[in-house]
This record gives sequence, C-alpha cells and structure tokens, in this order.
Amino acid sequence: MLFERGQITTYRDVDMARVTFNEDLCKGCKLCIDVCPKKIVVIKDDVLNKKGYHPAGVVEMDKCIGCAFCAMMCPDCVITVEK
Amino acid sequence: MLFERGQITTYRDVDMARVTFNEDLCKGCKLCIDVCPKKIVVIKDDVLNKKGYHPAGVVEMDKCIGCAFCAMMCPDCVITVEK
Amino acid sequence: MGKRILMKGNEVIAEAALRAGCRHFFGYPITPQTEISHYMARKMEEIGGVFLQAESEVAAINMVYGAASAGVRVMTSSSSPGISLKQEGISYSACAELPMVIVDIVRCGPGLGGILPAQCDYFQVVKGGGHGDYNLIVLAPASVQELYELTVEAFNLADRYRNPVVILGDGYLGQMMEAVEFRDEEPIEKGNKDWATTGHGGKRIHNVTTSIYIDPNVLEAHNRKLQEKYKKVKENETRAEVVNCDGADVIVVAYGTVARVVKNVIKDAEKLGIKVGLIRPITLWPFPTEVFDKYAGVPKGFLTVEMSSGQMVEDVRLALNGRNRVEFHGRMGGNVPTQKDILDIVRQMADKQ
Amino acid sequence: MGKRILMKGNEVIAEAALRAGCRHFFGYPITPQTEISHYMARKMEEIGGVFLQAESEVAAINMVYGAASAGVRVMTSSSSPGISLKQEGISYSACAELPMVIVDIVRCGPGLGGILPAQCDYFQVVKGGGHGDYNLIVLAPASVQELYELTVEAFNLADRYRNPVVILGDGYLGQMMEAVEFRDEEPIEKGNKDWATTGHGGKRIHNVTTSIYIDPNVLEAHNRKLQEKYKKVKENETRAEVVNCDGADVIVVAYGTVARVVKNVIKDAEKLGIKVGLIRPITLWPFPTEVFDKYAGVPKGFLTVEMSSGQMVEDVRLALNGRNRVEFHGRMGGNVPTQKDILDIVRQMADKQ
Amino acid sequence: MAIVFKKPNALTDKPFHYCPGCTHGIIHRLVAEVIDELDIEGETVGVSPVGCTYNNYEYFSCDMVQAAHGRAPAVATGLKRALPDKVVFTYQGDGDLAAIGTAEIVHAATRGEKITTIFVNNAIYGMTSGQMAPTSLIGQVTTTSPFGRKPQLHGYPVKVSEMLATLEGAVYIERVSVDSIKNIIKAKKAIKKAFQVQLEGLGFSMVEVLSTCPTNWGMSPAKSLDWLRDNMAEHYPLGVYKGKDLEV
Amino acid sequence: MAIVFKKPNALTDKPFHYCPGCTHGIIHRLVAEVIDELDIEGETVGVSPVGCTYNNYEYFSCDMVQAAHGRAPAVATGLKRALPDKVVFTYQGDGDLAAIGTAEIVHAATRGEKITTIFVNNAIYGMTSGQMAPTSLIGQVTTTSPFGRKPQLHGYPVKVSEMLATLEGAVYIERVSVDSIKNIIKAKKAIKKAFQVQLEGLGFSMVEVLSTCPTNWGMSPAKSLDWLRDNMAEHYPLGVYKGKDLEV
Amino acid sequence: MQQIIISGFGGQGILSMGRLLAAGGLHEGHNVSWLPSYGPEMRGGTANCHVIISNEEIGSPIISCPNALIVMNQPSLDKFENMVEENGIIVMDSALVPIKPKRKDLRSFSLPATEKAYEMGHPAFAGVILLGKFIAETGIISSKSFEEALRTVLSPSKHNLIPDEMKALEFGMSY
Amino acid sequence: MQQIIISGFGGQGILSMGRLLAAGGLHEGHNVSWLPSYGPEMRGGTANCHVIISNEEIGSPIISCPNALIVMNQPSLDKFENMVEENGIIVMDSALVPIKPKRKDLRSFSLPATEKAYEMGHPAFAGVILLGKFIAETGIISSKSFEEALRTVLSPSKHNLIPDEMKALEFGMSY
Ligand SMILES: Cc1ncc(C[n+]2csc(CCOP(=O)(O)OP(=O)(O)O)c2C)c(N)n1
Ligand SMILES: Cc1ncc(C[n+]2csc(CCOP(=O)(O)OP(=O)(O)O)c2C)c(N)n1
Ligand code: SF4
Ligand code: SF4
Ligand code: SF4
Ligand code: SF4
Repeated sequence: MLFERGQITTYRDVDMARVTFNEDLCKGCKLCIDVCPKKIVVIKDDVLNKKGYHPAGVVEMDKCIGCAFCAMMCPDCVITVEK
Repeated sequence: MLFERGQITTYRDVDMARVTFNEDLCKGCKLCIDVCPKKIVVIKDDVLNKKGYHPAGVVEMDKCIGCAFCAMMCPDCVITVEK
Repeated sequence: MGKRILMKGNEVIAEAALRAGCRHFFGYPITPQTEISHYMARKMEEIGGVFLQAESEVAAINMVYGAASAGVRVMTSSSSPGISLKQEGISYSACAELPMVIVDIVRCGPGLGGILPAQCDYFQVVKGGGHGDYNLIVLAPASVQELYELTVEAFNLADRYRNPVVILGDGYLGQMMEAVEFRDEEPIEKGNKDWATTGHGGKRIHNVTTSIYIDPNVLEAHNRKLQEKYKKVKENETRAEVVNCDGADVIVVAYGTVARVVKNVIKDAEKLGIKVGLIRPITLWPFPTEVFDKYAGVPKGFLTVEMSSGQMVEDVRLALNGRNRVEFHGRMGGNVPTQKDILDIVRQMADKQ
Repeated sequence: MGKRILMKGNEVIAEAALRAGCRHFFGYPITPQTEISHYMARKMEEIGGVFLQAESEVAAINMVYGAASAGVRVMTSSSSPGISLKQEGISYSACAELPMVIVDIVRCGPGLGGILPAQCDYFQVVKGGGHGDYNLIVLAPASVQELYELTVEAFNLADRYRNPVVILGDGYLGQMMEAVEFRDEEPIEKGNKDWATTGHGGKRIHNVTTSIYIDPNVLEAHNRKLQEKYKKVKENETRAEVVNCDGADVIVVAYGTVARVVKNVIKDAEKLGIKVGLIRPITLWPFPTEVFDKYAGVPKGFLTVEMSSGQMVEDVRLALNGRNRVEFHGRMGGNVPTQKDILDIVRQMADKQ
Repeated sequence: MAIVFKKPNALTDKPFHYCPGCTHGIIHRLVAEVIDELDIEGETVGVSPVGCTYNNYEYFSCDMVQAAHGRAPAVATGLKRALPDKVVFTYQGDGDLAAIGTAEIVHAATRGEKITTIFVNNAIYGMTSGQMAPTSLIGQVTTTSPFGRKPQLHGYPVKVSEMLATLEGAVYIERVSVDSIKNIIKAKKAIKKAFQVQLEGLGFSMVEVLSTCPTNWGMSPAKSLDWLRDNMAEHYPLGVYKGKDLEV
Repeated sequence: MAIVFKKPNALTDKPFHYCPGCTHGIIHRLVAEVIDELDIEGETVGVSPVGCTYNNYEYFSCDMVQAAHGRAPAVATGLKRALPDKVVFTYQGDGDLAAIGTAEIVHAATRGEKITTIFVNNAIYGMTSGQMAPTSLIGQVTTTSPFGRKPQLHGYPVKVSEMLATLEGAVYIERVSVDSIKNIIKAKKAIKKAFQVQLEGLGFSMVEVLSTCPTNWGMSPAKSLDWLRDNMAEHYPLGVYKGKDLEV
Repeated sequence: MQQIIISGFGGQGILSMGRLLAAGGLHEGHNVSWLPSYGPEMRGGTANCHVIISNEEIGSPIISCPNALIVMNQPSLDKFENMVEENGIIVMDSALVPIKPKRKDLRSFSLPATEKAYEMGHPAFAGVILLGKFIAETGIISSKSFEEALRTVLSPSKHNLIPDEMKALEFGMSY
Repeated sequence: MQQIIISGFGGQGILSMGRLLAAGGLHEGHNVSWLPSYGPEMRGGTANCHVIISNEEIGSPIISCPNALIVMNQPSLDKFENMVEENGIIVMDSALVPIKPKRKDLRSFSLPATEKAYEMGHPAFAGVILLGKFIAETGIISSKSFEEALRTVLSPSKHNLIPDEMKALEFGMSY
C-alpha cells in the first residue's frame, strides 16, 4: 500500500503535555502548523486518511508546551490537548 | 341653493400683484392661510366646490405683496401668482 | 352559544384566531385585510400575546416559520401580491411540516391590480404558487359566521396534519359585516409538538426544523411521506356544501362570495321553472371530487362561476373527467358575477338539448 | 452554421441570449444555474453589456422590470426557491406586458430541498405561482442544442407578444454538456417598442408602465385584453415533438430530461414488440392540446412521466378529458425516472386488456 | 405683470387625489419645478412607489414606471442601466423605502447607482390607513400601535439618512422638511442638488423629506405641520448627511 | 493531566463538511465554547442560514432551525417572540446577511430584537462557487466579477457593522477576526459578550467575524489568513462599533 | 327584505349610516349584511355601502336591485337611480342633490338634511336625518332599535351625542 | 455506444476527465454527452460524471447501465460495480481502490496511476493515466483526438503541460 490509513494518534510526554490528533477528521489544511510556537506540527505525507487527506501530526513531542494553539486554530476540532 | 359652486377666481390689484385660485382644485386645507404674511387668505364658507370642499380665496386684495407664499405652501397647485 | 354580534369579516378572523389559542401574529399591512392586523394589534397587547408588524411579507412568513418551529399557534395574513412574496416561505413551511394559518383576502390582479374582491389566486394557493411538490389545506368560507368557524378549524387542521392551512377569502368577505355567533368554548385540539425547537433543556437530543435533504433518496422519502399525508387529508377532510342538487337541471359550482350570488340565482331560476343546484367547495384543496361523482349525470351540465378567468374550473373538469359538459363564467377586475348574468347562462343551458 | 462545440447547457443559454441581442442581465446566484451568471459576467463586461448581480431574486426581477420598461432585451435566471421570490415581480411584469426572458433551472423541493434536477415547479411556472390571472409562455427544451434555439426564440416571443417567457429546464439540462451548433446570424424580430419609457424627449406625451387599474371596469378590460392575447398565443405558438405515435400501443408524455429517458425506452420497448409513442410538449404553456386530440384513441392509453408528484399530468388529463386512461409515474427528490421503471409500466399497460 | 408662480410644466393637469393638506403635493411640485429648471423633463424617467403616491405617474409629465412595493430602487437600477444617459428618480414613502424596500435602497446606495431618490418620511403608512411605519416615533399611536409605539415591543424608528450615509456609494444625502416656506425653499435646493449629482454621474443621491399625513395622524393640516416641527424634526434632524462639501 | 482543550459539548460528533482550512469551523467552535461556558445549550435555539453552513444544525447540539436564504433574523424573531426566555442566535454568511437578507437584519436590529447574530464575512459567496458578495473588496476577482470588482460597475463593499451601528435597537456590535490566536481569543470574548447582552435582555447584538474561503479565494488556507489580515481587515477595521462601554 | 344602497362623498359618514341600519336590523332579530365600497378612492372620492335586512338567509351581500337608495351627492343619484326596483324609495339631501330623479315609478324624498344639521351644530348629523326619513317611510326598524344601534356602533366616548342624534332622527322621521 | 461513468473524490479532477473524453469523442465526429454530479457535496465528497459517446442520437444522458467504469476511490467501485454491463470494463487506481471488483464477467484493470503521477511530479495526472488505459482497451478515441481534447478543454495557460499529459496518457495506454 502506498499510504497508511488515518487513525487517532496520541502524542504523549509524561511531564509536559499530551496532544491527540483524530486523524480521520483532519483535512491537511496546515493551519495548526504555522501557529505552533515550537514548530513541531507537520503533515504526515505517508498517511492518507479516510477522506483522502494527508493528516497533520506532531514530531519531537517532548518540545510540546501544551499551549493548545494548534487546537485553537484547527477548523475541524481534530486536536485534543491535555496538560 | 345653500352653497355657491367653486370657480376660477382671480384677485387683481393693478399696481401690486394678482393671485388666481382654481377653486375646484382646492381642498380647504388652510395651509395657505397661515403662511400669508398679510393674513388676507380666507376660507369661503359660502362656496362649495366640485369636490365638496369650501375653497380658499383672498380678501382685501390690495394688501397682497405677491410673495407667493400661499402658492408655495399649497399642496394642490391651486394658486397662480402674477406680479 | 352567545348572542349574535355584527362584525366585520376581517375582525372575525382575528377574533376566531384568538379564540383558537393563537397568541402570535406576524403580518404586513395590505388592503383589503388590514383590519385583521388592527384588531390583533389591540387585542394582543391587551392579553399579552404577540402582534408584530414585520418589515415585509417575506419577513412575516419567516417569522411565522420561526414561531411555528417553537410550537406555538401562529397566524399571518395578507392579500394577493403579499401572498406572492410569501411563496418561498410557504414552500419551506410545507416542507418542514410546520402548522400555521395563512389568511389570503384576495384582491384583483395581476400586478398591483386593484383592491376589489377577486378569486384569481386560486392557482397560486391551491396548486402551489411556490416551488416543489407540496399542498396546502385551503378553506374557502362564504359568510362571516363561516370565517369564524373555519378559522378555528384551520388551527386544528394545521396542528393535526402539521401543515400550513390557508383561509382563502375575497375582499368582500373581509370587508362585509354580518352577524356572528361565537361559541362559549372552542374545540381546540392541540397536536403533539415534541418536534418543536424550544430548547432541549438537556432532556432530549436536539430537535431540528429543516427543509433541506441533500441525499435524493432521503428527500424522495420525505416527499413520499408528504404525499401520504396529503392522501390522508384528502380522505378525511374534504368538504363541500351541496344545495338543491338532487334532481337539478343544472349545477353551478362556485365558492366564497360568488356562491352566495348563486344562492340568489337558485331562487330566481326556480321562478322560471329551472332547478339549479349549487356545489360549493369548502375545501378547495383537497377538492371535493366525490361530490361530483354523485352528480356527474346532471341533465344539463355544470356551470362554474368564478371571479377569475377560469381557475377552479380546471379542478371541476378534472373531477368530472369528461363525464359532463362544464361551462364557465367569470368576471375580473373586481367585478362580481351578477345574478342576472348567471341566470341568463343557466337558462341557456337549460334550454339546450 | 458553424461547427459543433461542446458546451454546458447553462452556458449555452447565456450565449444564446447574447446572440439574440440581450445586453442586460440581472440575476442572483443559485445552484444549478450559476454558470449562466458566470458566463454573462465575463461576456457582458467584454462587450460592454450590463451584467448585474442583484442583492436578491426579488431585486433581480424588479431590475428586469425596469430594464424591460426601457425597451431593451433583458433576461434573468434562477432556480426554484429563487423563482418563488420572483413571483410578485413576475405577476407585475405580466400585467404591465413587459417582454423579458426568465430562466428557471429547476431543482428538487419543496423548501430548500436539494439541488438535483426536478420538474416540480410546473404548477408554479405554468399555472401561475404569482397572484392574479396571467399566463407566461413556457418553453421546455430537452437538449443543449434546443436550449440554444429556444432561448433565441424566447426573446422573439417575448417581444412579439409583450409577455414574459420562461425557459423551464432542470438541473441536468443546465449542467450537462453536449455539442451545440450556432447559426451565423440569429433571426431577431424586435417588436415595436414605442410604449417604452425611455424619456419622451419632448416628442410625445409621457409613456407609463403600470400594473394598477383602480377602476374595476378598466382593470377588467385590461384583463380581457390579456386573455385575448393569450388566446392568440395558444393559436399560434403551441409546439410539441411527436415521436413514434402513429400506430403506437402506448403514448408516453414527458418533457425535458425525462423525455430523453423515454426515447431510450422506445428502443427498449421495440425489442419487446411494444410500440411506444412519445408526446413531448415543447410549449408547456400553451399546452399542446391538439396533439392529444389526434392520438386520443391510442389503444393502451397514456402514461405521463415526470420528476414530480404529478403536475403536468393534470394538463394531460384536461387535454384528453376522459377520452382515454392516463397513468402517471413520478420520481422526486432529484431522482430521475429510470428507463427500466418506465419500461415496466409500459409493459404492464400493453399487457392489460 | 409676469407670472411669479404657477404649476410647473413637469406636472400634468390632473388634480392630485391626496387628502386635504397632505404635503405630498408640495413635494411633487418641488420635484417638478426642479425638472423644469434643469430642463430635463424629456430625459427623465420617474419611478412611482406603492403608497398614497402609487399613481403619481399621472401627475408627473415625464415618462414614468410604477414599481412594486419597495422595489423602486431596483426598478430604477434596471432603467438606469438600460438608459445610462437619462435621469432616473424614485419617489418613495417610508413604508415603501424603509420597511419592505430596505434591501433595495441599501444596495442601490452602496452600488452607487446613479439615480436620485425622493424619500417622503411621514412616519406612517398612509395608503393602507395609518399603520406604524419603521419611522413612526416612540409613543406614536397608529392603527397597529394602538397604545403608542413602545421600543420594547415595536423597536426604534429607523433613521434612514444616517444609515445610508455609512455607505460609500451614496454621495449626497440630505434631510429636509416642507413645514414652512423657509424649509420648502431649502427642500427644493436639496432636490435640485440631488438631481445635479446624478447629472454629473457622481453616484447615488437621496433627499429625505419630512412630510405630514393629516388623515392618519388625526390632525388638521396646520396642526400636522406643528407636529412635524415639534416631534419629527427633533428625532430626524434636518441637514446634510453625506456630501456636505460636494460642489455641483 | 487535565484536558486543556477539546471539542466543546455544544458541538455534535459529526465532522464538518467544510473545505480544508475554512475558518467557519473555528467560528462554530467558538460559538459552541461560549454556549458551554454560559451553560445554555438546553435553553438555546440556533438558526442556520443558507450558505456553506446551511446544515450547521447537524453540528450544534442545541435545538436548531434551518432558515430560508437571508431570513434567519426573521425566523429568529419568530422564535424569540414565542420563546422570550430562551436564547436565540443566528449564524449567517455575508451573502445571506448582507445581500438577500439586508431588510431582515436591519429590522431585527432596529427593533432591538433580543437575539444574537454571528455574521461570518468572507467577502464571497462560498456555497454557490465564489460569486461576488456585497462585501467583496474592490478589485477582488470572483466568478461574477471576473475582471475584479469595480466600483463603477459593481458598487462598493458594504460595511455592515458600521451600518447597523446607526440603529438604536442594536446595543452591541463588534467586528473580530479569526486569523490568529490573539484574534481568536478576542473573537470568543466578543461572541460571549453578545450572548450575555441577550441574556440580560438588552437588545440586538451582533459579532461580525472576518473569515476565509480558501476554495473560492483560490488560495491555500495559510495564504488566505494573510489575505484576510492584509486586505479584508484593512477595509473592515476590527473593533467595537456599538456598545463600547457596555458592561455585562 | 330591504336592500338599501347608501351613497355619497367619502367623509360624509356613509359607511356609518349603513352600519347603523344593519345594527338596528340585527337588534330587531333580522338577518343583516353590510358591504362597504372600500379602497384608496375613499380619499375624497365616492363612498357607498350595501345593506340588506331580511328574515331569510341572506344570499349575496351585493345588491344589484336595491329597493331603497339614500344619496348624499349628485353623482350617486346618477349612478344608482336606474338600478332601483319599481316602487322603490329614494331619500336624498336637497342641498347636495339639486337635480331630482327622473324616474316616476319611485317614491322619492328630498330633505334639507345638511342645512338642518348645520343648524343643529353637527354637520355630520345630515345622514341620521336622512335615515330618519327612510325609517319612517319603510318602518324597517323602530326608533328604539335605532337608538340601540347608536349605542353599539358609536364608541362610548360619543354616547353623549345620542340624545342629539335621536333628535336629528326624529326631525327626519317627521319631515 | 460507449457509456462511461467516471467516479472518485471531489478534487481529483473527475469531471475534467469526463470532459476530455467527451471532447475527444466530439473531435472524432461522434455525438457526445457529459453529465456531472453536482452540488455542495463536491466539497470533499464524492464526484462522478456520465459520458456517452455514440453515433446515434443520444437519448438520456443519464447512464443506468454503463459499459465502462473508471474509478478513483473505493466507495465509487462499491457503488457502481453492479451497474456495469456484462463484459464491461473497469479501470481503477491501485492505490486508491485496494479492494478489487467481485464480478468476474468484467474486464478490470488496476493501475498504479497515483503513484506514477506523484513520480512524474503532477499528482493530478493520475486521471489521465487511467484514461490512457481506458482508451487503449476500447479504442474509443485516438490519442491524437485526446491531444486535441486537451487543447480545447485546458485553459491556454496550461497548454504547456500538454506534452507531459500526453506522456501520462501513453504510460496508461501501454501499461
Ligand atoms: C407587497 C405589498 N405589500 C403591501 C402592500 C400594501 N401597501 C400599499 S401602500 C403601503 C404602505 C405605504 O406607506 P408609505 O410607503 O409610508 O407611503 P404613504 O402611503 O404614507 O405615502 C402598503 C403596505 C402592497 N401594495 N404590496
Ligand atoms: C432564495 C435563494 N437564493 C439563492 C440561493 C443560493 N445560495 C445558496 S448559498 C448562497 C450564498 C451563500 O453565501 P454566504 O452567505 O456568503 O455564505 P458562505 O457560503 O460564504 O458561507 C446562495 C446565493 C438559495 N438557496 N436560495
Ligand atoms: S488545523 Fe486541523 S485540519 Fe488543519 S491540518 Fe491541522 S489538524 Fe488538520
Ligand atoms: S393651501 Fe391650497 S388646497 Fe389648501 S386651502 Fe389653500 S388653496 Fe386650498
Ligand atoms: S393618507 Fe396621509 S399621506 Fe396619504 S394622501 Fe392622505 S394625508 Fe397624504
Ligand atoms: S466554499 Fe469557502 S466558505 Fe464554503 S466551506 Fe469552502 S472554504 Fe468555507
């Protein structure tokens, strides 16, 4: 298969914050990417979700400060943030 | 007959001004009366025009200064003024 | 029953609505139905109901749509051009199955036309002046007393079938005064309104009022549901007054004010030895087809008389489907067909072989 | 004749209007006819004509009323709910006898409904969705080529009779592409427009465009004049396509996209040994009643197929007036009657005694 | 002796059907005088509203188009777009313009449609027998506010000139009155300017004229003028709302 | 660890059907968050417009009524007059509110109707594929202004907040944007205040939200935010237009 | 069955005259209908109303053959005279209808109603005076019923005028 | 007569694929019709179009029995597979339609079109690749006509892409 399928992906850092992406809701609009002060949100080029989009996700999770900017900017309520 | 019929009544003063009332157009609203600076416009109680109104007319024509206020105020274009 | 009071048709409509429990009225002034608004304006403020003069007929019908969504008994009222402006809202209301009462006191048209009585909005109201497949229940009173009774009934029908109901009158009916006798208490049947959008209060999932169905199969299913409902209305609610039809030579079909003229014609014709029957549809939709089955064989045929160029006559023809001749006589422009003219035509028909 | 070009139905309507000399278009966006506006917006700015997006359908039809008063060829275009909003303006225009072309690319309703094709606005457009006694000339094309030809014709008819003309299409006709072949020059007949309100220039007494006649006799005279005109249109402009009807077992009546499905059914039925005829009304008003006289005796009867709950079928019944059975098959919600379903019904009819 | 005042040429001979003392008549005359003075009768097309003046096409001698209730600005738009070199004006009451026709006037204004609107504000629906208009004053008794207009129930009177002045396409808006000779003279100036704005192709122009409705106000014509001065003009201040410094 | 951000309860589970990056989604969420925070979901009835958000009744979990194009304020009026103790809001696009629905919004405002309007201004008709809206900017290319909006042909963009602020019944009007975290926070505050104004029965409240339409603007979602900031916000200045000093 | 057309200028109280008759008829237990002309022409134009008082069910409220006509201006007489049934009755104001009916098969009465009403200080009473004559000639309702009608038709604030109205009625009745 | 349904997600260029086929057919002198699905569901939903290429007059533009199906996502195959005529042809993208057709009476072809298109640097070319296969299998139009179609359907600003599009077509034709 060329692409992975979308899923609910939780990124966890025990001390800091936890973000969860409901990937099948994501439309790959990238708005979450620009607002992340830590620049750790990226588009997962190798994943294709149910809707046919490449969803966003987080790399270098340990840098996340749980500011929830990504979630506030996301037009599709993809992201849940815990801290 | 109780009332006279309305007609075209011209009031004339050779030196000063001339006002003509097309009495059948008059609705007896009296707006011309108040604006006349000389207070010479009156309602002719003894005349009943085609529409069933008592029309306005002028008394003491010699006092008329031809200011045309009555005509400007008249909503029914009853009055013509010459000077 | 109380005593007989002399009242104007329009005011009786308003009073009847109040008696039927209507506490919300949204309208926009237009002759010849303004007295409804005037009456409502006064009474609603006195009893704490809502009278609101909308900025237009378009707004008025949509306010009605909103109030009906909230489950209250609600009415609007207008006349021909105003009813044209309400067509979109009426189509929405029919689709969303909202109970409401719409009064149309018809004036002569088309265009700005005149303000005298007419029946030229039959097609608009009965066939559907708005877009899409829908039906309104259309009641056509012919007297002030009936304006009262049918207005009360209109609210019951609206609730029973979750459907807009129209009172179709003409300018004379709205303007005339006759004696009316009010009941002490009205037979109010309130439908189940658990579909209403009143705020769910945390007690149920959200209610939605809507008229859009993007999936064609879902919309078609909704369409079929509406058609089923209409069938039920047809079966249960069809009404007509039948006068003098058994053994009649000629049957005249007329509604509203015109039917009253025909009642005079019946007497005149009797003097000439002609028996004239009258079928007066009280529900214009559903149209009382069955009555026509019964009298289809009347010897000298049918005469439809309308204040229009010929609109209801199509439903008469459809009902008879070729089983008898159907003549038409119409007046327009605010003129009412005269006793004499109708009598002349009836006489000619009776004379014919 | 030029070469065949692949074009979308909606765009062909716009192009045809331009070729017919229309330089004024007022509209408001609505699916599925938006391409008309898009095409007009571009072309009018290029050629110095007027494309104006109105603030609403209500405003659009009244802008058309204004421009038509000035004597220019003018068009507007919309779809079902938008046409409902235009009803008052349409009634005014019909009364004031203003030539104009109104395009209705019908979508499924009622209410907001859906945007897929439908024919459920037949009553609204053909019987009169607006108030008063009036008629619109209603043309129902069935192919992209015909959209072109009938649009040009619509402008001529509008001018010839000083009457609004409606092009009634459905969503599929507007959205589909087919080859179209344009004439090098259009047969433009411009009516005499000395009634137009263009400023009298001191050369004549003032012209007035109006639709109000307060005196009932004057209004009735105007009504009768309109009815006379309608009679003339009926006599001269009724059109239908008749396919395979001579010797047919069953005749199907359908217009627009549905008629095309029926053409496929004709072939399918032939294979089963059933001869199916098609009457495709091209003018929905005036309805081609005479054609039905000719074929009233078809052995197995008539089947009317529509994308509606049954609207044109009333006109079919009126045309036949009981002379033959008239069956009905309808789909709603944006669904199109299928070849198979129509074939099944035709087969049943052919089988019946 | 010369004629110093007579019925203008741009009015026909037909007598007005308005009630005694109704200032619609004055306003008609002023419009006609301006048409005469600008010598544009032959180039002008007027649009009649639905309201007491529904048939003023019988009074104005230029070409006239009767419009549906509230739609005069749309009709005028169609006319003007078809006849860009002609002068197009609408004459509308406050029910017509400020209620049912709100969208049409707002959009004609914002489009900068090159038309002129004469907006006659008499704080009531005259034609249909005295219903509350959007412009009726707080406390005003009408057939549909029988206990007086109450803001909580009926909302606040719309100030149309102020509202339209917020729109870029509107280049000249003035509110005037015809309650006195002085104001009549001013009103005529404003109307003339409004037409001149159109003649110069500058954009949308409107004159709001405070007017009386003795019949439905239930007052004598003279009292009505007082009421206009004392109550209406207070809520609807006279003045230029757009284009103060406009030179035409 | 506690949840610091999740989908609000006042939204259902149904995924939005909007285009990628369309800020309608953000605005929906803000409205829902406010409903949650004020704990009024059960007392609220929302009115959906005709536009891309025609079916947001599927997304908001309070009771919802779908209205005809432009008529949401009238529908809301009917609802509120029938349910004076409930909270009623409309959610409308700029085609819906500023074009076809002009009369309804003006009159809801002037009546001081106790409803709250969320007015989403994206300077275009989204749903019907990118036609010019009354709010489209000068020069903006749309499917019906293919060579750019020109004032002489198409008129000027309507500033709705400024216009409605002239009406007495409108007690709170603010224009906000959702182009940045900072502005999203402000937008939410404004929406909350607008609902509070209604809860206190003060009159009509409206929040105009500048929003994007990446699809019909023909830009990426990120670029769209830039365009909003650089072009829209300049023509439509953010800020409070009515009720600056209002305490709720 | 009485079929009465009352006609005159707008503003003369024509419609109220009809209402008074209808209310009186109802008070006597008859069936009644009252149908006004209506419309923008009320403004300074003509006004008329159709009143039917009957013991049978009333068919059409529109009168094509009145058996009584009460007129308060010349155009009204000109318009309706020929419609009146043979032996019908016409009551008119002598000042307002100077040219008398041509038909000889009618009973017609001309009263100086306006003059008398002016004299009484209530020009609006002219109509009541004409009604008085009509009632006296036809006996359609009693003056008691008319008084009752005044009470139901007039707004309470005008009830103080009733004694004077009754005087006007009597003047007409005994003219 | 070829009756082709092309179906996939909105945004994949489904409608343009259909237009290219129709334009090609017209260029070869056939009668053609092209009917799109349309509506708000375009936004991220599914899209399809019906294309008929025929030498006879085209009756209904709506296809109830396609003899060819070109699919670019799984739901489309699921929806339309059963409608296809016996011996019909199905062309699909292997990455987007992982579960293959169940019917054995059809000729079905699965191509790595998306993969190849990505490789070519134009993800949008996937459709053209599928069309290439379809054309090769049916011979309905020539590649010359397809090139002509590109010229009429693409806006002039995109004509520079035509050589690459033709390469994509050839890849599909010869796959
Ligand atoms: C669609 C429609 N609605 C209502 C009416 C009835 N109508 C006629 S005039 C009028 C109001 C006129 O008031 P205004 O505009 O203030 O003018 P005025 O009569 O006071 O001069 C109304 C509501 C109509 N003719 N058409
Ligand atoms: C009466 C009517 N006219 C037109 C339409 C078509 N229509 C649907 S949405 C829309 C415009 C939506 O634009 P906007 O309000 O700006 O909202 P957006 O889609 O941008 O969110 C139009 C014109 C309709 N449904 N009904
Ligand atoms: S903002 Fe939301 S929808 Fe957009 S890419 Fe990020 S997670 Fe996906
Ligand atoms: S102002 Fe005119 S209408 Fe009024 S009383 Fe004087 S002359 Fe007569
Ligand atoms: S009703 Fe009022 S506005 Fe109309 S003509 Fe009479 S006074 Fe003038
Ligand atoms: S078309 Fe525009 S407004 Fe509509 S959902 Fe897409 S981006 Fe949003």
